Amino acid sequence: MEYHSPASFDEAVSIAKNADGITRFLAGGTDVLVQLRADIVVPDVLIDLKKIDDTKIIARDDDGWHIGVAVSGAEMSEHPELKREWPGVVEAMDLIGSTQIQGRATLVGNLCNGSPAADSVPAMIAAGATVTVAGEAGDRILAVEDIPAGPGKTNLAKGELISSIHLPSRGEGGGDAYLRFIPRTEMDIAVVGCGANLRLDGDTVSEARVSLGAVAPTALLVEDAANAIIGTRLDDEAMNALAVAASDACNPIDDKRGTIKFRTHVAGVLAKRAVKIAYDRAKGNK
Amino acid sequence: MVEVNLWAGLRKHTGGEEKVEIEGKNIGQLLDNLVRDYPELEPFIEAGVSVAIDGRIMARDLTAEIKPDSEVYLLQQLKGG
Amino acid sequence: MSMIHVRTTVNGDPQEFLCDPRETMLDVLRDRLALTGAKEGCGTGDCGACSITVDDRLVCSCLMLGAEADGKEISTIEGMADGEELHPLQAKFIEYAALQCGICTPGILVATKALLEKNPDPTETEVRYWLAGNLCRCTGYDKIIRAVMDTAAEMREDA
Amino acid sequence: MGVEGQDFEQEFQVVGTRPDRPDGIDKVTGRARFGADAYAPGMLHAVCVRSPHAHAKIRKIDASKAEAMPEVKAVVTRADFADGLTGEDWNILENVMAGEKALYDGHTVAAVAATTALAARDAAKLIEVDYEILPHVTDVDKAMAPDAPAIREGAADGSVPEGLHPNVVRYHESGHGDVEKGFAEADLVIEDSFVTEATHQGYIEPHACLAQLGSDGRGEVWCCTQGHFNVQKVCAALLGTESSQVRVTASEIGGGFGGKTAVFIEPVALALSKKTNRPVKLVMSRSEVFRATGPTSSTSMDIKIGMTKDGRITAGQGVFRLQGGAFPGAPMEFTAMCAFAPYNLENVHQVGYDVIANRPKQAAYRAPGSPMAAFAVESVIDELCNQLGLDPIDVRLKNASREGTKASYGPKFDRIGLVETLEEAKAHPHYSAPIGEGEGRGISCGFWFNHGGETAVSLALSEDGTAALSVGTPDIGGSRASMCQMVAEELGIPYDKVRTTIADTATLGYNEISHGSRVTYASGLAAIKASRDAVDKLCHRAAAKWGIDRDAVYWENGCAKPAGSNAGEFEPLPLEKITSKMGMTGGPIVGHYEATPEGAGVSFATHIVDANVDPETGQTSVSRYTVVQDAGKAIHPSYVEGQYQGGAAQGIGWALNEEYIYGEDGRLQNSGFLDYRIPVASDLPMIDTVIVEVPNPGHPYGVRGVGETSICPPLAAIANAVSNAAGVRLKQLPMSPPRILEALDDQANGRS
Repeated sequence: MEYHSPASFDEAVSIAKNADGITRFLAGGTDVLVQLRADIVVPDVLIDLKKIDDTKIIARDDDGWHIGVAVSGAEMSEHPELKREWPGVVEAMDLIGSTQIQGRATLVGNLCNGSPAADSVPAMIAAGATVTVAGEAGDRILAVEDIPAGPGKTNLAKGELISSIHLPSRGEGGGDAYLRFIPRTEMDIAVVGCGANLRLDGDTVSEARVSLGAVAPTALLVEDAANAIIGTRLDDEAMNALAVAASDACNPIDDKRGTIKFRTHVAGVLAKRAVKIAYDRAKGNK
Repeated sequence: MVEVNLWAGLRKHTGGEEKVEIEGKNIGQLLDNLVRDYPELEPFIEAGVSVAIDGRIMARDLTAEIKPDSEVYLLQQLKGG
Repeated sequence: MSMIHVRTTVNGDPQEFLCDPRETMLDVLRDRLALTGAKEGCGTGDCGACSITVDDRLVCSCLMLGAEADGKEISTIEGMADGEELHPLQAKFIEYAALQCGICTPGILVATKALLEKNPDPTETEVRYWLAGNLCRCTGYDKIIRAVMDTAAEMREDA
Repeated sequence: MGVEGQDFEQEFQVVGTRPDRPDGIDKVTGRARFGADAYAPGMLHAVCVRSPHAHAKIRKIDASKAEAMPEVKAVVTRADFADGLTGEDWNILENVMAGEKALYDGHTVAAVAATTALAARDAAKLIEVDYEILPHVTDVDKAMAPDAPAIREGAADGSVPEGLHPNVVRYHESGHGDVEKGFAEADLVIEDSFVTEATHQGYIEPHACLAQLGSDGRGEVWCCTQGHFNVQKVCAALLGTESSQVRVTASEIGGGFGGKTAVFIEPVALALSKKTNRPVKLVMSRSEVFRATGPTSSTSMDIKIGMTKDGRITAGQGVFRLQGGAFPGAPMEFTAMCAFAPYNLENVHQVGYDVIANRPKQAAYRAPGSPMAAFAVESVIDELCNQLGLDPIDVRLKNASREGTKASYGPKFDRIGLVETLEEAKAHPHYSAPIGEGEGRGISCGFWFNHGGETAVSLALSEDGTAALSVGTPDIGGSRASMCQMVAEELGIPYDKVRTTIADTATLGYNEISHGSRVTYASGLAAIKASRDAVDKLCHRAAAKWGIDRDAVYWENGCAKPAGSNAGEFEPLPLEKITSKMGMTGGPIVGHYEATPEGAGVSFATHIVDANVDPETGQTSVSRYTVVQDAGKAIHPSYVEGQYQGGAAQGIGWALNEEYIYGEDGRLQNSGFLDYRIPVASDLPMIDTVIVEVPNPGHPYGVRGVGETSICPPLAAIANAVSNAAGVRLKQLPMSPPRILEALDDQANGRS
């Protein structure tokens, strides 16, 4: 295995473009090194991105937030403004692994690992997050939901990599939340995950995005679930419609972590609970 | 002679008896005589047995004394974790 | 296979080593630097027995490459006591019988030291969640949590 | 039947206090050396090649590509081990290195040694094994079914009744009275079936060793094991050398719980060393630990119990089917014998089946076989109490075994402390605390035999009046501290004047494995007896100095004293005054004990648990936990509490989340701590403990083993709490969220 630590994204793109065999990018390494160690994916070329300038930065401008590819979960949790504006995204990231994992794991890593159960992905999708993809032809911007292509796969081409993540400005009357179901209190992979992000006009939901993880080959943006609550004050009828829409969107598998029946049912339960938290947060954010 | 209580699974090797009368002043003699009188029990004795004498379970000690009125139970050998 | 030349600092000591790109920081600590206090319990970041700090950030050394240590400040369990003076957590773990077999102990001590430096007054729940990535199979965690809480209280009084 | 020199009323000076453990500083500074912490000059690293198939014939092993690597120094297969072994030696070898067939996913088929660990891993991937895949079975009930593939013909012993599948390899039957008569006397009879999945001991330290063996048959092994004398014996047999030529040193051990009583890698490292004439280090990965080392048995059990309206149990009957991997030895007889042991039953009958399947060979795990039995039996008793409206502790007290009760497994009980644990539990504030919304409370009793076993220790006194105790039982959980306490107590010197060392196999006579909760009992008894032997010698020296008879000298508070005025007027002679001159008064003073103590008293516990269940997701949390257990006499109460808490925590894992999950292909799907979910710190509450002390007549101070009994009640106590919280009886472990939701769903739809 070759190890590279380029000083710029251009250099990283060039190494990746010209690499033979399997290429992996190293930021936090919490998935890449597990796969390397277990002989699941042994890269021929490993490109460490942490020596590139500004990859450790969390910044805000008029467009919203820009989060560098090497920013760890712990650094996000320790950022009070980011946490205030996007508590759901920060919590989702914070749920991944242990304190030790938080010291290394990154949003981009979580996204590019391609796991349908990645905790931060439904939260980012709900938040309307986008990424900048660097490549030979220059940068392009993609929605987070357009990155995963299936378990362990992304839509990035050879020689392409994500160079930054963007969250929109929070704006008034908005709130987000992420919940996952795991059997223990910590350290598990999500059996179901649900991200919710909404905006209120008075007490009524005016905008909403609901996303589910671990219930299909990729994280889902569930428009029917959002439509079930838009224009409502989360009355029982709306909440039940939300749960049904969330469960209906599921296309899960039976595996060691959960059954189809369990995942489908719990997706509805979590959707209601996550939306309720997002709603309460939105009400507090005026 | 000592009355020896076997576990029920051994019955088929003692002609259906669950209690047998065996000579022996200690566990070693008792087990030797048990095999002498009931040769089919040999593999089970060889595999290891514990003997409870008056409620005290002896896992290894063949020298432990047995009195004619002792309560004697044969048990499968104890192991632990 | 070409080796990588790394310069780093471990427990305040300058260290230089060559390593294979596939070697983890844990491999390097144990096999090249003879610091065997960090243990490999899983190799997948699930048990925390290999916990160290890198530039004061708590991480699993099994999920970091040796090559990544270049220019970093590494701290391990071997650097926790100050000469013959044990860190208060170390002393309290002995006093409270907060270890049985002791294999998880180095990782738990490194992790709790990092916690108390960040949060000198944690709640029991905060200690439990902070340590969720440090598996202990012997103690049921009870005496560990008590030792951490009481050390924190004593350190606050002494501060 | 007591032991000599026993005084349960004595006032202890050191025993019962909580001194710092002698190895504390080593363990908190990282300098304690565990299995993988040993390095030797010229050392090679070894990796095992393991079968990816559950059941396959090994047609051919081609190592030529691996051997072509310059870093590779040797490859071994079954041909490199002893021929002609029989009985258990053959079984162990067959498990250590597969012969004609791979019998489970993870079974070792070859091993390679190379100059670096990475090269060894690369080389292992280059070893090509040609397998002919055979049909497999991993489930206990399916393995007994007529259409199951036979895993090993001829493995059954003579106990198995005619007509059973060849996968049934041993059979047990015991009991007394007439259960049918008993059921007829009952006002309510409940009959139900229960299932538990295999769980792993989950010690955090993977198996590791450093070994060397010369062509002269002389070798050395360093390894993490619960029993280095057993490693010596097994390695000698498997390598075809002599026991005394293989010196084994036990490293510090990072947890065992029974799983490190078995031997897996040491013979492999020795075989590679013999071929290369270099030391070989072999360390398992976590995945290898799960795939190839000792899980417990999985079980399938049928229980039938009858009870009168006032709570008297009229009869109990149990059938226990245990799957123990591809080798005989599932502890079904203990399951059967422990099942009803807490209760005084006129009519009881139990049957056990040992069933082989394509899984790793089960290894002992804390009171092997007993926790599952308690789960099944105590669940039915709880259901009887619920349906008859009776208090679960009162019912257990009414039926509890006492001294003189004829045990369910045959003999009469000696002095035991079950009633005391029940009374303490009933009086505990936990039992009377209000139960919250969505919460349930469960209680359960549990029983384990405990064990003595071969024990040899030596106690050398130093000129400066200090004492060095050598024991042959690895210290898994702080036993060095309790050994030092017992020696200090007997010699009458301070605790810190005693040092306890785990001696290697060349230093002491044979010591049985640290298992069966035997260490504080048996090595402790041995330490006491060796101290008394040393005291006798000290008294002889004092008598000689004073010119009086040995019988006129006694030992008190660390001094030899004349026994009354008739013996003469002499100043007490402290230990160090005798030892400082011992070289000139007869030579070194060493106390000894070599014997097989047989008085390990059985032990009982009662646990109380509160659990919450989220009815929408099936998620469970344990909110309060209390352990009440009889320790006989607690030498170091902190470590006794630690055993209670650790057993409870492992039981919580077993009850709620831990399980071996096999795919249709017979491969283990969760061979890591990510998906084999042991409890983490945030999963658990504080675990309250109550130490009951009903002295064991078989130990000078009354000690009973405490390590194992603590895992007997939790499965049942938690199942009872969860069932009471959910309002539906859970009959399968683990009670994972999908299973709880399924049970609720079945109940709602009238299917249960």
